[in-house]
Order: sequence, then C-alpha cells, then structure tokens
Amino acid sequence: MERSRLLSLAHLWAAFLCFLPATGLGLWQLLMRSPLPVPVDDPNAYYASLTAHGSIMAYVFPTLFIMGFGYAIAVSALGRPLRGENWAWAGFVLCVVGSLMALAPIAGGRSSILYTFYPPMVGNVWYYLGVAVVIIGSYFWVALMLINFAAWKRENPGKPVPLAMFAITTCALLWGWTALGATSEVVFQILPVSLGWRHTIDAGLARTLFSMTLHAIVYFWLIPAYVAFYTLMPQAAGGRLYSDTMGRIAFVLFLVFSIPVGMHHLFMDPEHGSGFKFVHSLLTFIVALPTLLTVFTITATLEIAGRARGGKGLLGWIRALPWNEPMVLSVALALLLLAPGGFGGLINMSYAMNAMIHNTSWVTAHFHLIFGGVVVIMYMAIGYELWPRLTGRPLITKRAACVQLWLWFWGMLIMTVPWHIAGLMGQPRRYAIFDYTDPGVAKMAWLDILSVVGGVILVCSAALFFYVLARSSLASAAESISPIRYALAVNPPARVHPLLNGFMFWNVLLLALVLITYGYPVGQFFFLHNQDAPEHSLTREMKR
Amino acid sequence: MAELLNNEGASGLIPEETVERTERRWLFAMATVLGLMLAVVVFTGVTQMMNPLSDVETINPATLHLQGEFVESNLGTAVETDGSITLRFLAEQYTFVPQCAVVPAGTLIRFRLTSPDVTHGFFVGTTNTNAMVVPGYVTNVMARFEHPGTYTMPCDEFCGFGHHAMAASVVVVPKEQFTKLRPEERITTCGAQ
Amino acid sequence: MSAGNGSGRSWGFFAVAMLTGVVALSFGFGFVLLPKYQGTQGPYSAKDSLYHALGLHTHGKELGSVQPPLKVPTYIVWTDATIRQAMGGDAKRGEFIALNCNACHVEQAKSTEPWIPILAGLDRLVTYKQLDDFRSGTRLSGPMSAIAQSLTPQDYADVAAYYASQPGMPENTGERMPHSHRTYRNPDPLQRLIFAGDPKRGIAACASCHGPGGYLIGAPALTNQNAAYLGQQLQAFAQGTRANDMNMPMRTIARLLTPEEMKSLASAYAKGLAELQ
Amino acid sequence: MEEEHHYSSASEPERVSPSISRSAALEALKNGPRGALVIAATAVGLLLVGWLLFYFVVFLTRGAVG
Repeated sequence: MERSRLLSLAHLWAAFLCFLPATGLGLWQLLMRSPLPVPVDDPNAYYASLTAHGSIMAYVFPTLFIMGFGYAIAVSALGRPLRGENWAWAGFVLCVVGSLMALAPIAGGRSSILYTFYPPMVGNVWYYLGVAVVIIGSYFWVALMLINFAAWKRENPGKPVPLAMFAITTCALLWGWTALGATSEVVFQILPVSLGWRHTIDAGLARTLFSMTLHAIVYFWLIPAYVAFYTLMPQAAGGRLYSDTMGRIAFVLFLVFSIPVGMHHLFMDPEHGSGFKFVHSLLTFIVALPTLLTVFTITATLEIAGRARGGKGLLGWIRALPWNEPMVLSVALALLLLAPGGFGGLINMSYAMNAMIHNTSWVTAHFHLIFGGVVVIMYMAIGYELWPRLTGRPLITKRAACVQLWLWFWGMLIMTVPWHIAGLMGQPRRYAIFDYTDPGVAKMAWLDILSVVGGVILVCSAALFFYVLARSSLASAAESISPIRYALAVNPPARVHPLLNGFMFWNVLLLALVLITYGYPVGQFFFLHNQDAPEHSLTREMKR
Repeated sequence: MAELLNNEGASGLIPEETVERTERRWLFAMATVLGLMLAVVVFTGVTQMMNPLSDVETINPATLHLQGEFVESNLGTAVETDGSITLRFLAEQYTFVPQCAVVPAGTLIRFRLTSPDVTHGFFVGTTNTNAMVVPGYVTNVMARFEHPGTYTMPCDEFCGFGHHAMAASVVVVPKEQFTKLRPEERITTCGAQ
Repeated sequence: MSAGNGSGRSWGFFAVAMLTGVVALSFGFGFVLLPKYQGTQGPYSAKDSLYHALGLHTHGKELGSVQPPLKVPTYIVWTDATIRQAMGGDAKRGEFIALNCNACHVEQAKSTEPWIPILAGLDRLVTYKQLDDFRSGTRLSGPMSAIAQSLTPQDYADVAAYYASQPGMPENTGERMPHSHRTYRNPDPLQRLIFAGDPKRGIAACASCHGPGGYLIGAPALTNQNAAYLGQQLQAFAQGTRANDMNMPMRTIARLLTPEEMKSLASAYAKGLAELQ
Repeated sequence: MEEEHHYSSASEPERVSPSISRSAALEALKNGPRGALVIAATAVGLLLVGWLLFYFVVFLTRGAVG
C-alpha cells in the first residue's frame, strides 16, 4: 500500500468535493446568461456565484489536487517516506480553512468581486485573508517538494531524478515564484485597504502584480496533466515514453518562461507602454514551444504503444490502442481539446490581435476549453489512476469512467465552441444577464442555449465522475492493487545532464528574465507620482 | 544542444540518436512556425501601425469633476484646433458619460477615457477598438470607423452589480453629415434619441 | 553521458546565449522597430521610439484643446478626510440643530409636498453632500441655501448623524437576499428597470446604486422616500435644473427615462418596493 | 530483458511499471514515429493556417488597433 496515502486521499477528496458543486454553479450561471428560464434569477446572485465558481475552480480545487498528487508522486517515485508529513497535514488544514474563510463572505453576498481582484473595488476582508491562507498552505507543499527532492538527490548523487518527481518539483518551484505576484498584491495593497488602514490603492500596480501570477498559474495547473502524459500514460497504453530528455526540457522551458509572459493579460491596459507588451508577447510565443514539443512526444509515445500492440500502416496504430483504458482515452481527448484550446491561446497572445477579443466571451471560452477541458480531464484520469492505490479498493468500472471522460469531452466542446463564436460577435465578458430583446444580443441567443446544453452534459459527467469514485471507495478492499508505477522511456538515460537534474541554474535565469521583463513595468509605478484611486466596496464593507 | 541530447545511455544503439534527432528537428520546425507567426505580427505592426495602446498618462480619479480634461462640460465629441477629432468618455459605475456620441465615418478618432471609481473596459461593436479604463490612468486609443451605423459600446470589465446594464453607443455618421464644430463645442447626445 | 565539465558549462552557456538572443530580439522589435512606425507623421527617431514604447509620450494630452466654460457639479471630493468628517457627526448635537429642520422636514414629509424629502434614515454621506452643495450653490434651493450657509461642515455631520439614526428609510448596505424575477425575464417593465436596467437604452439598474442590493458612495437609499419628491428630482435631473451629481450619472440616466417611467419609479420606491414581486 | 536504467522513471525498480521490452519499442520505431509526425504536423499546420486566416480575414478587417 502507498505510504502517507491518507494525506493524498484527503487532498483529492477535498479537491473533488468542492469541484462538484462548483460545476453546478457553472451550469446555473450558463442558464442565467441564456434566454432560458432559471430559478433565483438575480444578477447579484450571479456575481456571487461567479466569485465562488472562479475561486473554487481557480484556487481551491487545482491547488488541493496538485498538492495531493505531488505527495503521492514524492512517496512513490522516490520510494521513501515523505519527509515532513505533519507539515504537509498542516498545509492541508490551512488550505481547507482558508477556502472556508474565503467562501463564507462570498456565500453571504459580501464579496462578489469575482476571483481576479479588481482593486480599487474591494470586498470583505475575510475573502482576502482566506485566499492568503490558501496560498500560505500551498507554500508548505512547495517547501516539502523541494526538501524531498533535495534529500533524494543527496542520497543518490549523480543519479537522474525520476521524471515525475522532477516535473512536479518544477511545478512547485514555478508556483513558489509566481504566487509572489498575487500575494504581494493582496498583502501590500488590498489587505491594508480592506482592513481600513489605507483608503486608496494603485490599480495599475495591482493589475501588474496580479499579471505575474495570472499566466504562470495556468502552467502550475497544466504541469500535473503533463506528468500524467509523460509518466502514467505510456504503460497504460502498453508502450514506452518516446523521450525522457525532451520531457525534462519541456518542464524546464515551462519553469523559465511561464512568469515573464504575464503582461499578455495587460495588452489593452493604459498603464503600460507597447514596448514591454511586445516583449511579453514574444516570450509567450516561446512558452508555446514546450506544449508543441509535448504534443509530438506524447503522440509518438502513443504510436509506439499502438505499433507494439500490432497496429500496422501509417495510422493503423490508433485503432490498436486500448481505448477502454481511462488514462489512454483521457490523453487522446486532452490532445484533441488542446488543439482548439491552443488555437485560442495563439490568437490571444498575438500582440495587437488581442484587441479583437480582449474581455469578450472568446477569452472565457478559451480558458474553459484549455483548463476545464485539457487539464481537468487529465485530473479526472489521474483521479481514476490513483484511487485504487490510495483507497486499497479497485475502481468499480472502467467502462463508466470512459463514458464519463467522453461526456466531459463532448460537454466541453459543445459549451465552448458557441461561446468562442459569441465572443467574436462582441459578447462582453462577465455579464450576469443579457437583454435578448436587443437585436444585437438576440443574434447570440442560440449560441448561449447551445452552451447550456454543453453545461448540462458537463454536470452529468462530473456527477458520474463523483459516483464512480465514491462507489469505488465503498467497494470491498482487495490486496492485488499494484502500487503507483512510472513509465520507462525507450532509452532510459543512466545519467542526465546536471542542468536537467536540478534547478539552481534555471532559478537564476528565471529571476534574471523576470527582472528584465517586469523590472520597469512594476518599477514605473514607484516614480510615476500618480494618484491612487479611492477604494470602492460593493457592499459597504468600509464601516468607519 | 548536441551533448545534452545524445546521452548515449547503456548500449549506444543507433535509435538513441534517431530519437533525439527527430525531437531536435521537431523543435526546430516548431520554432520556425512560431517565428513565422511572429514575423507576421511584426510586419503588420510596422506596415499597418498595429500596436496596442501605449500612452501611460496619469490623472487624479477623485477630482475629475473639479478641473482638468474630464470635467463634465468637456466630455463628448470635440474637434481639436488641428482638425482632429477627440471623443472623451467617463466610464463610471454603471454608465458611460456621454451615453451616446456622434462621430464622422472614415476619419481618425482619438478615444480618451478615464474612470472616477473602479476599473471598466469598453469595445465598440465588433471593431478592434477595445481597451481597459483604469482609475488613475487615461486610456488613449485611436480608431477609424469606415461604415456608418450605430455601434454598441458595452463595458467589458466587471465593475459592480450594474455591470450588465452598462453600455454606451457610438453613432457613426457619414463624413459630410457631421456638423462642423467650433473647438469649444461638444456633442454629448445623439440627437435622434 | 559525457559528464565532463566542458559540456556541463557549454550547454549552460548555450541556454544563456539562446535566452539573451530571444530577449535581445524582443527588445529590438518592441522598443526599436515597432514603435518607430507608430507616428501618424512618418517614422519616429530612435529616442522618440523608445519614449513611445515606454509609454512616456502622451499624445492626446498635448492637444490643449479649447474647453467649454467650466461647470463644477459639486465641490465635494470623496477623499478619506471628507468621508471621515461626514461620518464623524455627533447625533445628539445634530438633534439640537435639527429642531428647526423638523419645521419642514417632519410634518411636511408626511404630505405629498414635492420639494421636501424625508430625511429620517438618510445616509450620512448623502445628507452631508447635499448640505454642502446647497452651501456652494451647486444645488439651488432658496431656503436650503440660506440654511446651509449658516451652518458649518461639522453641523452638517452632526445633523447627518442625527437623521441617519432616525428610523425611516433603511440604510443601504448593498446586500440583499437572492430573489428571483430580478432579470430581463421579469414581465413587469418597472421591475426590470429597477433591478436589471435597460442596456438597450443605456439605463443602469436603479438598485445597483440605490439598493436594495447595490451601494454607491453618495447615492441615497430611495425606499420609503416621498414619492412626489422623487418624481420631481428625477425631472430636475433630466432637465438639468438639478446638476449636483458628481460626474453626471443621474443626469445621463434621467434624461433617458420617459415621464411615465419617472412617475412609476418614484411611486414604486416610495412604497418601499413592497408590492414588487 | 536487457538491464534497464530505472532511476529516470522511479527510484526503486518495483516502482517502474512493467512495459514492453526496449527492443519491441525500437522495433515499433524502426521507421521512425511517422504516424506521430504526420498527426502532429497536420495539427500544427492547421493551427498555423487557422491563425493566418484569423489574422488576415477576421482581425485586420476589423480596423486599426491602439
């Protein structure tokens, strides 16, 4: 049985327990934005629900999942007990407590400021304290990943670190660096205002600090999905990983290039010149490379498995793959979703082209497709993979798991494709309700209704996912559960280049890059002698 | 890149190099594809002056109504002394001021917006005129509308409980129908209201 | 793997070289090539390109456009000092001052006198601002201007504190329980206007600033206010005879309302939105 | 099965999943990952063409930027 499996299980249970209701909120919001009737049709409730849906899906659910998955990897890939397991539990408790602290004011309608912090709009102080506590909890995980990584390397000098551990440590390091942006915004700018110590806030600096986290957090979510691509799928498909080295290069590229690209979220902002906007746009092109590398490496891995199972001809290997294996099916569906998702990303990042779709529904559809689609479908597959090993009980059905993954795939496409089109037609972002008597808006009615259909499929899929995991947890225990095991590469390297086995060098490069690309954009606010904006709270939090 | 990739591993079999060479060739191909797209961005950026907004201009959001460029009497469409057209809006909680603006078709229009309270955003119809409006900063965006008509200009950034009803309209009239304004005159309504 | 230190350093050197190349390229395009051709009058010089790319050029600002005669809506600025003073009133002292206010504002309020609002329960910041506007003349009213000029800002705060403590209009905290029929699905056009607004005409929802379920600094709660007064003030905003709304939100919106809508909105809010489903 | 280096997969050999032999994998790769190259190349080709189409047909026709 896995060591410290209860720790990982607690994280995964907490993650999926808040994921399910958040999908329900998502469906209610889709109904609200559509012409269809909906219960409790109140715009204020929509903005509160959107804050909850966003906060759970962006902060609570992925962070808890990744921490749980990280601990499971550390224990199994390094083959030794987790150093500092009680610290890990402390981090977990902080994350859960922080989430509840953040969700309480949202439920009370006292912090409907959405999840991307819009200073000078300020919500209830407990929301920000909650988010800060979740981030602090996640730093426990970052520290433990680095400690276990370093301890293993000391005990195995010169040996290549297992790819899964190398990747999840890159993910931890990336999160450690990037969370500093949003955390400093919350701690130095927003909390002093919401605690009543200050009454004005520099919105430009706040948006710039948040942009340091805003894109790298996407790769913090994506890397665990790629860990499953590289180290869990090959053996499920019955093949071997095409190239271990290229996997390490991809993860290193993510680490170095994820943060200095953040200003592609600020292309249309008035507080920055076009110079650094272009620099960040060009670096975003570079950060598209590791994904393009991964697409090829993983397709090649699938081909090896398919041919090893007797697939003939140029594409004959596709049919030969074991499509009843959830891990294999999910990787294929993730790659299929990655195409349109990546396409949307290519358009969003292309400097001036961002003006076409900035803050329209195109952007919302993009991140639902690429995070809600590619990443979450892999989280589900990882859930299916880990569950038997963490609960000691076999998965009750692989067929239902595959049906669930197909539902998630189709639901995500049906929801997001019309949404992209509505964005192109000029549907503004974050509207609670649309006035369909306006002819310009009525044109999009059928698109919003199609998105609702997609949403219904997604909620059914999420419910089925939850059912499969819950039922499997209640099944009778079985001894024959194999432990978590990792794929072999075609040419498993005996030694790996020191630069692909450690992070010191990349940390230096990363910091240099962030200083070069964010130095002036952040520094300018300190000599711009601009007036800060007075704070505005939607629900009169500022009792003086 | 060579030493890194061809770590010959145990038996130095030929496939060792072929795997790495294929990956390297793929990496190079992907770099060229991205380079091509970047070249298109830079080329059109230069030839067609395609650039996101680039003027960092600060202003005190709390005293917009007392003095300065965004006092209420100076909002709306203005014809500057050099003949260029400026369209000034205030984006505030839950309405643009003016709520409707008239501009001539086919002429370069300078949009200038700021906000007295929270962050807003706007785009005009389905054109590329699209920018954020951040309190404490002035958004300065150039636009040109070829086709006359009424364009909806919604607020596209969450600004509070009234965000979903915040929308102005920009009425583009043919150039000859645009009334000649003296520099101190402003158009703040659309007439045919 | 040839782990000799030669290759260790050379691959690291290669990575740094690639990175510097990429960064140099991005700065070259971003700060030299692209901004050079952004000027409408031909390419900029290298220095101008750099200034433009850093955002230090403010093209629109130098226009020095001729401005129409300045008209200031209110001299109130919601700085922290103003808010602190307005909120810092002493209700007891205010009650003493309010003795002569009640001459008009208590008895008359019960009747339908259109020019006398109910003050009981009014938000402190609102009372403070209106008194200051009467003093500075940005809001015109014969009796009120004289009274306001005879009082000091501390008096304004005290009176505001007193009336805020009186039961009457509910304090607008911006919260409300979720309630259905608050969207465009509601068949009643009046409720649509109050809770959802009318983006077709660019009219914001009344409740998003005046409540219930929306708070904006300086915007009074309207429920249980004197109906005739509300209708008359909406009329005044529409015609511009009342123009002390900071940055013109009320004049912009009131101008878009039809007289019938003004009347029904006023009576709905006066009845405390009670009968609205 | 030839002696395999397991460290790049997992620290202990029993944590390395049983998989096809290296020679079987090399056999599958004898004429290179042609299928993968074809699929990945068409996908990236479609992305590039789609991007160019969007850039010139949808984006540039919507007027000047900034």
